[in-house]
Amino acid sequence: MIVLHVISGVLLVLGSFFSLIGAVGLLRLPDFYARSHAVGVADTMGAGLIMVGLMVHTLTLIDSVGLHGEVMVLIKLAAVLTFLLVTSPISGHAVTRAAWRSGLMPVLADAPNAPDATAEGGQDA
Amino acid sequence: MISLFFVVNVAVLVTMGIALSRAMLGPTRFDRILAVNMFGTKTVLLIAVYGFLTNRPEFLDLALVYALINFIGVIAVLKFSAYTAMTDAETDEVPR
Amino acid sequence: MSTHGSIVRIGAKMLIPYIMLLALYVQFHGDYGPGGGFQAGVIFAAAFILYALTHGLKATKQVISPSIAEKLICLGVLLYAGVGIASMAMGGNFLEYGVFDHHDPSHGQHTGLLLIELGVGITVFAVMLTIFYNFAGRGRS
Amino acid sequence: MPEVTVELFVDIVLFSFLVSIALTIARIRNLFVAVMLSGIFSLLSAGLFTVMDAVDVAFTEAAVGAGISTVLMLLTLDLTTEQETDPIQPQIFPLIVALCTGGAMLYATQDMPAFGDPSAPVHQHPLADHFINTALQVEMHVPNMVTSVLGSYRGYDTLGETTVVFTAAVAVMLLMRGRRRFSQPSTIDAEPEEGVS
Repeated sequence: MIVLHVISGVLLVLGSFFSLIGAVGLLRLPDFYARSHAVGVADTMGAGLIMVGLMVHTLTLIDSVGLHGEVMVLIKLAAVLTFLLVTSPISGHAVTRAAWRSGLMPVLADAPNAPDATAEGGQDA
Repeated sequence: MISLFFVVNVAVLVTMGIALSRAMLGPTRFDRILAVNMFGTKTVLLIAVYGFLTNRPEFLDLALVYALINFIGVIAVLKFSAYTAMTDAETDEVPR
Repeated sequence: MSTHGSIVRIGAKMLIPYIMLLALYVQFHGDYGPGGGFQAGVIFAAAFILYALTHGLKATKQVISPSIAEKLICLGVLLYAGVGIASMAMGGNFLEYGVFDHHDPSHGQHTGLLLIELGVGITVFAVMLTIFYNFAGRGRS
Repeated sequence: MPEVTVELFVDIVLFSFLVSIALTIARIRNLFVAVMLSGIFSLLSAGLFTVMDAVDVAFTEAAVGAGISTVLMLLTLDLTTEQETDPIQPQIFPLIVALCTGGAMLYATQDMPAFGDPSAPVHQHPLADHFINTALQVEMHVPNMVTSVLGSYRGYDTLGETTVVFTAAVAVMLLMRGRRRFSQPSTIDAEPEEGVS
């Protein structure tokens, strides 16, 4: 019983830790493509871990109260987890592809232009 | 146990704040789309964890709908951003 | 031919049935939890819009043509009003669902609620779709 | 962790996000970005509805606000320009009107009962507990009171609302279809023109 509590606690803390990393990556990284890489990876990981942590937490609720509502909660959590795991990478891919098609050049090590070369493609106000 | 959910809630809110700042700062339009996408996933988490914080599990339906609507929103935005931005001719052949 | 690559197209193709399933779930458990006709109709229309975004408007119009969508709008409202007339025909006054099941009025309420939620769902779905068709159908004039 | 401070904290943070988004939308010139931010705006307000336990409203707000209206605004954006044209001269009059209405509303909120306090007149009215007690146990056995009130007690109004949605669709059809002869291939199917910004 206590083991489940500990596991869900660890998973939840790890999940929020990864989301924070994704957010910091989004803010600090110099160029769009680096940011989209960081967010794509850390964001999905953080959301997945938090969802699994919540599922383990509902497991702890089950044996104390008796099996009735918990199965529904577990199914819904599993559904949210699968949807997140499917949509998040796809939208990450779609954003980066759209950026590439619109001519946004990544900042390459030997690139002559300025360090934060947000090239002409996606420039806006 | 409840305080742990609150900690996770605070972490998610901080991530949303940072994503929001990127949405406003973002030099290019695609940074903003990235921030919008991250913001959407974080709202899903916020609703789910908040539902557990106040032990009302019916919030999970809402989190489910959020995840889908966020995906549709991002695809729609990309559809029209790629269309209006200066794109070179369509290169890859699409399986008809 | 849309500007989306095949990955997004396949991803959307995987997701659309589940969005529709979710819409039906929201529709029919409106009595027990959050949800109901209006939300279900909007989610159902969102599934069609996702299909239109990734597979093009022509393909979606082959699935549900605008004329069918217009007929569905009327069908929803007719279903709703029809339930009212039916309850009058069975002896109650307009939209009184208790008469649907004489020996257990609360069961009658359930069936009545289910039917009118369905009517609202159909109308809202068809309205959202028609508005989307009309907006998207306008080329860059 | 007392319940109230948690809810209060989440409320305050979400409201501050809402205000910052609104300011950005007002300030931004690129309409495309404004549409995206309005998507987040409705997503956030739906989050606020959930925090205040109004789950049905949050459902609708999320599905309509973040989903459908963003797509429709993007479609209209496709037909119009993407960059906001500068106003000819600074708009003083709309500012005054906005400030007056804002002030009036703020003034009106003074005598509203605090959010959720039981002594508010709306909770004291006998109709309220009639609904809560009889609606649930005696007459309807429908756990979701919102649906039972919406569908059965005020079923006639909901029929009216459905016809309102019906007329909205007819209005859009009349407006949009009026110029059938101008329709070209729709923006969704048309290929992106070359080099057109």
